[in-house]
Amino acid sequence: MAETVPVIFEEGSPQRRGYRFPKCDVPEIPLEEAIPTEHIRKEPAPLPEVSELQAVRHFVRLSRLNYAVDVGFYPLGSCTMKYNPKVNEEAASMPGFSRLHPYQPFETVQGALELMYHLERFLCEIAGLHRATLQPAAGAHGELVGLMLMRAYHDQKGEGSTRRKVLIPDAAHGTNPASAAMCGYQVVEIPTDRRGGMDLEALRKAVGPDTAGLMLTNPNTLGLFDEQIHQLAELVHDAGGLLYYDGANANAILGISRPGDMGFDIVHFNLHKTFSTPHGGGGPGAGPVAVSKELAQFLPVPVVDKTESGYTLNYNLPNTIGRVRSFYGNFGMLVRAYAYIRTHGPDGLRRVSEHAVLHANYLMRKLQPYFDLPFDRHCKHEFVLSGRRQKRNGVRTLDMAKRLLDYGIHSPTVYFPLIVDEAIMIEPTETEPIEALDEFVEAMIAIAQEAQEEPERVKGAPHHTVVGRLDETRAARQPVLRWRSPDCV
Amino acid sequence: MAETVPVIFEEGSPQRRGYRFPKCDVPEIPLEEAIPTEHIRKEPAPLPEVSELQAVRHFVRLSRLNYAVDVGFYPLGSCTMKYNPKVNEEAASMPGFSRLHPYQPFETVQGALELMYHLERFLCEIAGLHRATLQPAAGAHGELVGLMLMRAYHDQKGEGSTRRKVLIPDAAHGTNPASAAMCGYQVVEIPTDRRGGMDLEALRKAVGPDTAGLMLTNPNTLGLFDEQIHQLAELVHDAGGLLYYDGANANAILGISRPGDMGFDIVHFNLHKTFSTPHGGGGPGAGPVAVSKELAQFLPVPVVDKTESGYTLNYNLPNTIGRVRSFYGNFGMLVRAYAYIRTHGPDGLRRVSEHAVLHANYLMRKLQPYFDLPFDRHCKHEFVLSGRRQKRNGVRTLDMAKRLLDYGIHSPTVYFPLIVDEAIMIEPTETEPIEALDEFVEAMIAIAQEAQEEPERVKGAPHHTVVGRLDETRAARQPVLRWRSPDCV
Amino acid sequence: MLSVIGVSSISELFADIPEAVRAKAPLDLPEGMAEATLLQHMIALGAKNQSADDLVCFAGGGAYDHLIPTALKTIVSRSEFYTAYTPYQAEISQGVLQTIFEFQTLLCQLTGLDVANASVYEGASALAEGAIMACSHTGRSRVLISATCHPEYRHVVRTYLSHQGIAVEEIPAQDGALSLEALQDMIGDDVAGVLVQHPNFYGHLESVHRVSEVVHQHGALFVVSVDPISLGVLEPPGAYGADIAVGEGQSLGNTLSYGGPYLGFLVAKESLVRRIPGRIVGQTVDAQGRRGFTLTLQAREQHIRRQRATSNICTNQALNALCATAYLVLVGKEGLREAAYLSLQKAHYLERELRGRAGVRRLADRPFFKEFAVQTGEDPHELDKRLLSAGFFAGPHFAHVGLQPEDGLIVCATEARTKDEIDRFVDVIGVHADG
Amino acid sequence: MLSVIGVSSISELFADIPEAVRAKAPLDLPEGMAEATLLQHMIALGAKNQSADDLVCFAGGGAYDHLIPTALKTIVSRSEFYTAYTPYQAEISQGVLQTIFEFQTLLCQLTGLDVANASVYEGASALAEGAIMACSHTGRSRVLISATCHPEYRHVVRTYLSHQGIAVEEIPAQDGALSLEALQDMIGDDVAGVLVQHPNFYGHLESVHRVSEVVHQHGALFVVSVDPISLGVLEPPGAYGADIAVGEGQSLGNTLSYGGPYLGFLVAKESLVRRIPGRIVGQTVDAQGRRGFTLTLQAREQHIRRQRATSNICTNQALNALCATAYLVLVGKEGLREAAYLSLQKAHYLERELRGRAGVRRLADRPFFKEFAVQTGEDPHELDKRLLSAGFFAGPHFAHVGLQPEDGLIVCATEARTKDEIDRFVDVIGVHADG
Ligand SMILES: Cc1ncc(COP(=O)(O)O)c(C=O)c1O
Ligand SMILES: Cc1ncc(COP(=O)(O)O)c(C=O)c1O
Repeated sequence: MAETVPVIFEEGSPQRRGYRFPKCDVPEIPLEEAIPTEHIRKEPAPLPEVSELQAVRHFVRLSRLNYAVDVGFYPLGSCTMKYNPKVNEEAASMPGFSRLHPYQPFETVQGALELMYHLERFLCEIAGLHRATLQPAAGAHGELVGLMLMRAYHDQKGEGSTRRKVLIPDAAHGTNPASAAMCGYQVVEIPTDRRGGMDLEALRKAVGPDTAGLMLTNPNTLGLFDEQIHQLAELVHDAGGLLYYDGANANAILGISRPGDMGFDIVHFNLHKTFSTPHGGGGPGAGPVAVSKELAQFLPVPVVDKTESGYTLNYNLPNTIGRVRSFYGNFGMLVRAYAYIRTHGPDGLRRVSEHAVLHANYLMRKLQPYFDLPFDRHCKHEFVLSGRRQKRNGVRTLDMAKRLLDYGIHSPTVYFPLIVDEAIMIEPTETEPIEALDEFVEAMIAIAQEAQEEPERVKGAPHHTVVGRLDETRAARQPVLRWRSPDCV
Repeated sequence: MAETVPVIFEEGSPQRRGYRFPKCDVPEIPLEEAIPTEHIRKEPAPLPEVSELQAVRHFVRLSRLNYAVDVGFYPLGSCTMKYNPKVNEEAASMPGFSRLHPYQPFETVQGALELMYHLERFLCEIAGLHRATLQPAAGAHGELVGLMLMRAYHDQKGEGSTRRKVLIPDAAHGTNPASAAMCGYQVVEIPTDRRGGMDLEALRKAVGPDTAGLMLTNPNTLGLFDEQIHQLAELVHDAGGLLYYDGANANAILGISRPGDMGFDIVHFNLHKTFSTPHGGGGPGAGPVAVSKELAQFLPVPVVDKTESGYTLNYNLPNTIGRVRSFYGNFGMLVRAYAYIRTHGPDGLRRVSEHAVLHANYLMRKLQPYFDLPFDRHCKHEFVLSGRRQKRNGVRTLDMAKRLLDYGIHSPTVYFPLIVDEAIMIEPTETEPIEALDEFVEAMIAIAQEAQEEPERVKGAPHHTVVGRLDETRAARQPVLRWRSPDCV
Repeated sequence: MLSVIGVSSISELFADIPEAVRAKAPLDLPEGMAEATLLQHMIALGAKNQSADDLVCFAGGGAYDHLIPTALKTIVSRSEFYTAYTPYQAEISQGVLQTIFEFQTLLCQLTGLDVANASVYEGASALAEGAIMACSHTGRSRVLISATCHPEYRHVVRTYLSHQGIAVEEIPAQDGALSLEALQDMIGDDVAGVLVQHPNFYGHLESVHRVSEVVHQHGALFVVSVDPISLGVLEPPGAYGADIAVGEGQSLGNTLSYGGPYLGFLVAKESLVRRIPGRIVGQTVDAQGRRGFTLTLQAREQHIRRQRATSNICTNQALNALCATAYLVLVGKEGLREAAYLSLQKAHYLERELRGRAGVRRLADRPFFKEFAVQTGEDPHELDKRLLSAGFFAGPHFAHVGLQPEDGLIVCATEARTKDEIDRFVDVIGVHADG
Repeated sequence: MLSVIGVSSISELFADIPEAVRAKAPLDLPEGMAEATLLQHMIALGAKNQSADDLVCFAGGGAYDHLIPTALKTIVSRSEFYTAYTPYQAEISQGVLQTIFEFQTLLCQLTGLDVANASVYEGASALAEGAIMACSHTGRSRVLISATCHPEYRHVVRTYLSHQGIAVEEIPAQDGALSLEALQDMIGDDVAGVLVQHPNFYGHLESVHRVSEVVHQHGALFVVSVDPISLGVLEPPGAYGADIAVGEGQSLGNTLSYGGPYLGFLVAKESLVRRIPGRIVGQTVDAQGRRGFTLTLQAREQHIRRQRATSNICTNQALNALCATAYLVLVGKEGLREAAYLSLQKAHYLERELRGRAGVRRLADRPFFKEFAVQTGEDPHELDKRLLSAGFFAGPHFAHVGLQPEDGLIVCATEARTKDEIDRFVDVIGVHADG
């Protein structure tokens, strides 16, 4: 029943509409009286003209072509595709939260500010740090803010112009170096050692008076906890640098180990990963950043403060890095994350991480016989296999990823981290039942077998999806980035 | 991506749950203290044990196996599968409507009663009648109520025990005779004449002092307006009988012709057809019944009255037929229908019928060359084709219906009305865009062609659905009406 | 389109409607409204109500304020469930069909009986349908109904059955429960069925085991109307020999919605399967042997059997049944027990706290589940006013449902009530108006 | 599972975390809550706010109370959109991919430009990203921004660009609009881009045609930040030669939500396509030639290009972009014009009614769209109190966003405001506090 759907511009006909505005109830003036003619639009934008039925049907049909957590297992490593509890949606959609204008007087938004105030406290407690900004709209945005804070810190110390380098593991997510660059930093890549941790010797060599700081995920992007974290931290701190924690992998450490206790000075969380806010097909997210006491002075404005007369937004931070967005953050996501933390409490959050790690280790051991496992240690919330073995039969990780779609399961993250050949990065999350894990294992084993016995079947995958494997090269070489009326082409 | 889904009892494992109740905050007493042991359940009901994720995923996946108006064209004759405007859902889900207990004091439900009061007025205006009950839960329920009213009327006249027959056209919907039987009436079938109307002569013969009344749809189940309605009404009324209007086809006559003006004494509407309340996979509906002034005294209790001190439920109808359900009706459906009527207003409602009829005639003329059209007249909101021609190639209407599913379109109603051989009953409704109508026409023409050229392909349909044609005989002969644990079988 | 049809205007399509029956004027209805205006209007109308969000609900009597898991909304509002018709085309309706099959199974599990239908309108008509089944199965036409059944249910049963020439007699109550002696006096071999509600309208448990014995001694069927939540702690009808269990399914995840749409359920012993009204879904296979679901045993139904059908029901309460299905799946085995257990504890706490309070006294001192009847000694309107001004309501008043005594009142506490709410309620209702 | 892993307890899996960095105590957080308790808590917290449902919103300044068609919720809340990740696996993500493709097209249609991305965080960072594009495209590192831009946007641009060593200079305002003379004085061949908001923060129209000429004479790029609703009546950026149009998309079907999540949009001329930050969806085919959509031009992005990417953005605001897409599809060609037209009429009615009222005077007498700046002569707090007690709010106050004069205020009326609301608002704000 799932068939491709026409592009909306191929539907509809003149005068049709999906929504009727109320009639004008004020005396009208001619448009030209209000707006100089040069400013008046000559041709209306050629938007679609469809009825409500057509609009709804269009999107409902499109939705049916899409996979999602509510549809099936989503073992996308590094993305923490956990279940998004529906009660959080209920909370966020209450008019008392969803219908607040950002410029309402403070006395009318005390509940919102209270929520933000407490969420900041919760995140600081989880991070083991002092204060936080809730403004960043996503993880990468948080990274940018964190690095700006780092720079402000060095600037204040008069070392801003000499500390120009940020150290980043070779296994890091692409946003880490990209954020560093956006913040004006040079990136120095630090290799990974044979146990999958950071190469301490290499770090020792790299670190110095030009070091602004080190960005790290721990557990790292291999899903492994870097046991040398204390030594790493010491090295960097001793050299006058700061430690930045990319919290994308925080789902492994809730209530188990706090980044602040590991020695990190700056931490971002991805509320859309660890704290279950839905991913929406690519966003919105939220990437709050928590910092040590020393760095709190640099936080972006405004911060939420509690005063005698209630909660308020404080813009008066003389050393602030400034502003990185309008208003106060992706508030709707904050409501959901707050609800999530209140639902779980300390015990629940710890259980989250315990089960996330349990599930990952279970999958790792189940799949180990069939795929190469570059780092054979207990993993944390995720682990990375290599498709090397299958590559010998000409079957690449991409092929297996596509084949998995035929089994009705979303593929793991592939080709990341870059340091693992033909990487397959698997993160099951704590919310999956064992049935889903086992189904995935079965599919993966079947594919490993197919890779050996019927490699062509795997290489031609997917076979059962609404479209076959798409020509990405063509998409990039002859970009068609918008629909155009056939008359115009 | 659409695959069958395990039955929920095949999923889950002990102790899992999808919802957590708050802890008990009152002092507890042992169960045995409250409830005599013989009443205490020994074994908990073996309900599923799944997480919220599993429950949501289960039903989301199941939903993806289902067709619906929001997915595509639904030309199910007699069912008026029009689009259900989403604003009506918004209205019905407001806590001010959805969170009212039926036994709240009247002063706390004035808005609800006001809505019911006005909806009754609106429906009476549309019907051309005097008062209405909003209680019946569906069309058939309305029929039963209507017939009870008929009986009460004759009883009052002292003719209850002699007027034992209800006249019903042979083309009538099955609920008509079934309702008559449930009301203790004998059913007399009246044949259809060659123009598709009621056979006046036959009616003349059938009508008499034992006639309680006549049940009619107009336009009838052939989608044709019975032009002799005045004569029919006169005949029945002259014989002392009453006329009952089955409003399932009211989508053709809104603001165009009123049943009361046609001579009907009792009318039911299907709010889930004409007034756009969603069908929910088989219900809920609502089947309000409007009646003439003379019959109002017999309406079921309570009715909504407007008094000095506000709106109230009036139980004091000495001649009432009694009660046909608990409480006051499918209130949530009433809210939606009210919203629908308020959205459309008199002009909008008339436009509904005009376009419903326009669409049906368009389809009829487009398809006429390819299928037999037993009654070649302008139809109203629907029309009936016959698959006779295709039957000659061994392709039955059922086969074509199933084949249509392969084209991604729901089948029309088939084999109803019974008086048309291999009937195909098509009702497009006013909410469909011409694109959808044309797509349907193309599919039907293609199937007509297939029926000629590749009959086996049609007879083996559907081919592209999640399951193939199901063995209905087996379902009825070896009924499996509930899931049983494999251990028990 | 007009040219395809061969007419020059839409009105030509209506030319066959005789002038005499054509509407002379536009309908006399308020003008249409844009969506935003409608919403404002509906909000204003809704604001004339005070809902169970504004007031704390201690009302029962067949509609209950139980908790509804939020995830249920996600499930039920799926367009494919919401805007589908009856699953006539099984191959593209497996979603709805399988959920109904699961509904039927869940109801069997709850009641301990064998076969359920896909729902009927609501609890009262379910009871009437049960009675009709008993008559058609036994070929008898006398039905006994306990006077302790919900008065509206009794009224509905009388209305339905009187039109079929079935005599309905009430078994009197004694101390808030059915009188076994009276039952024994009244029953005979001409009785088709005995109808009992358990827990009954007053909240009390009935002697269902004894009733069952007596009924079966006379070859009649035992039709019991049950609160599905109660089956989290109470013996299932199958365990005490009921032949047919019916009831109101609203408590299972359906909003209060001022009395509807709710759903009636009907579950029976295997032997009664072909007497069951309404739709039933069965499991079968396709040509390749794949499992699938379809409407079945349709020879019982009106569209096949017409005047000889088991009932006239066609459209039922499918979406409400889906709510019930989703509810039972979400709360699950342990959750249903908890919902029942917590409701029982809350109600009993309420009852204990009310003991010895001046304002109210119980109608009878009997085991009950989550609601009970009290006498308030106060005019119902006055009491309502007092309760409302404190933010509460309870009910039904006996006066509202035509029962005696005039000052009788049902009070109910589900798991949704908190101790604080109960304590405050007790402080209001537990004192005399003039105290 | 433990046995498969070969450990005897979950804690063994954490044995590699050094003692020193292991949490010593449970997190100091409030205990967990059952769903119903959480909901009560959230309701209580929400009740400490007064929302735009409780008060009538006359506020603007980058977030607007426009009407949202109800059908939008049905669309956006589809689980498959709501709970999907970024569409990395195109073949099972055609739903999300096609909606983004449609979003890109709609934005091109609105702005009259060639290529749009899939969204960035919000309006202010979109402007900063536009400025960065201008720099990388021209190889220059000086940016001019009009002082009439939203002060928060200016602040964000400064913050972003200063870290990249780009000089940001403000073009002063004159009478509530950018000073063309100042622009001419400041611009030079070292300027990468000129950033203008139109209508500007004060609601006024800018001389975009003239600005465009001046900017292009110097080989710089013209980056304009626009209100998408305004494009229902105002010339599209493409028509006056803008190279990049950015803006805040909240108005297109997104709830106010106390400032987020919203969406930034960014549309540019074809020639700039490889400088665009973030995700872009393109159309392509599969082996059978069937049309399909996929993320494309990824060589711009961080996961491929790392520190040399056009931006660090990864997660964007996809669901908000879907809201915008659904909004534009629902209101359509005529509807967008109406939304703009009605907003303009309401705002101008408000402005006319305020004329000559003692309480307020406009900051400058310039053409405006749906909001305008006034001076109230009253302390912002006092004014807020008066407005609130009458059930209104407006804003931002200049004081809140760091602007002069202290008593400056933005007032805004969208199509959601009724005449009655406006009249009542005028009667409150239009009088002196002491009058
Ligand atoms: C390890 C890691 N770091 C950073 C990010 C960037 O986070 P966001 O997508 O929220 O910007 C991701 C997201 O996938 C990630 O996996
Ligand atoms: C002509 C006709 N009459 C009566 C009915 C029965 O209505 P309901 O299903 O609401 O009980 C129907 C329903 O399909 C119908 O089409």
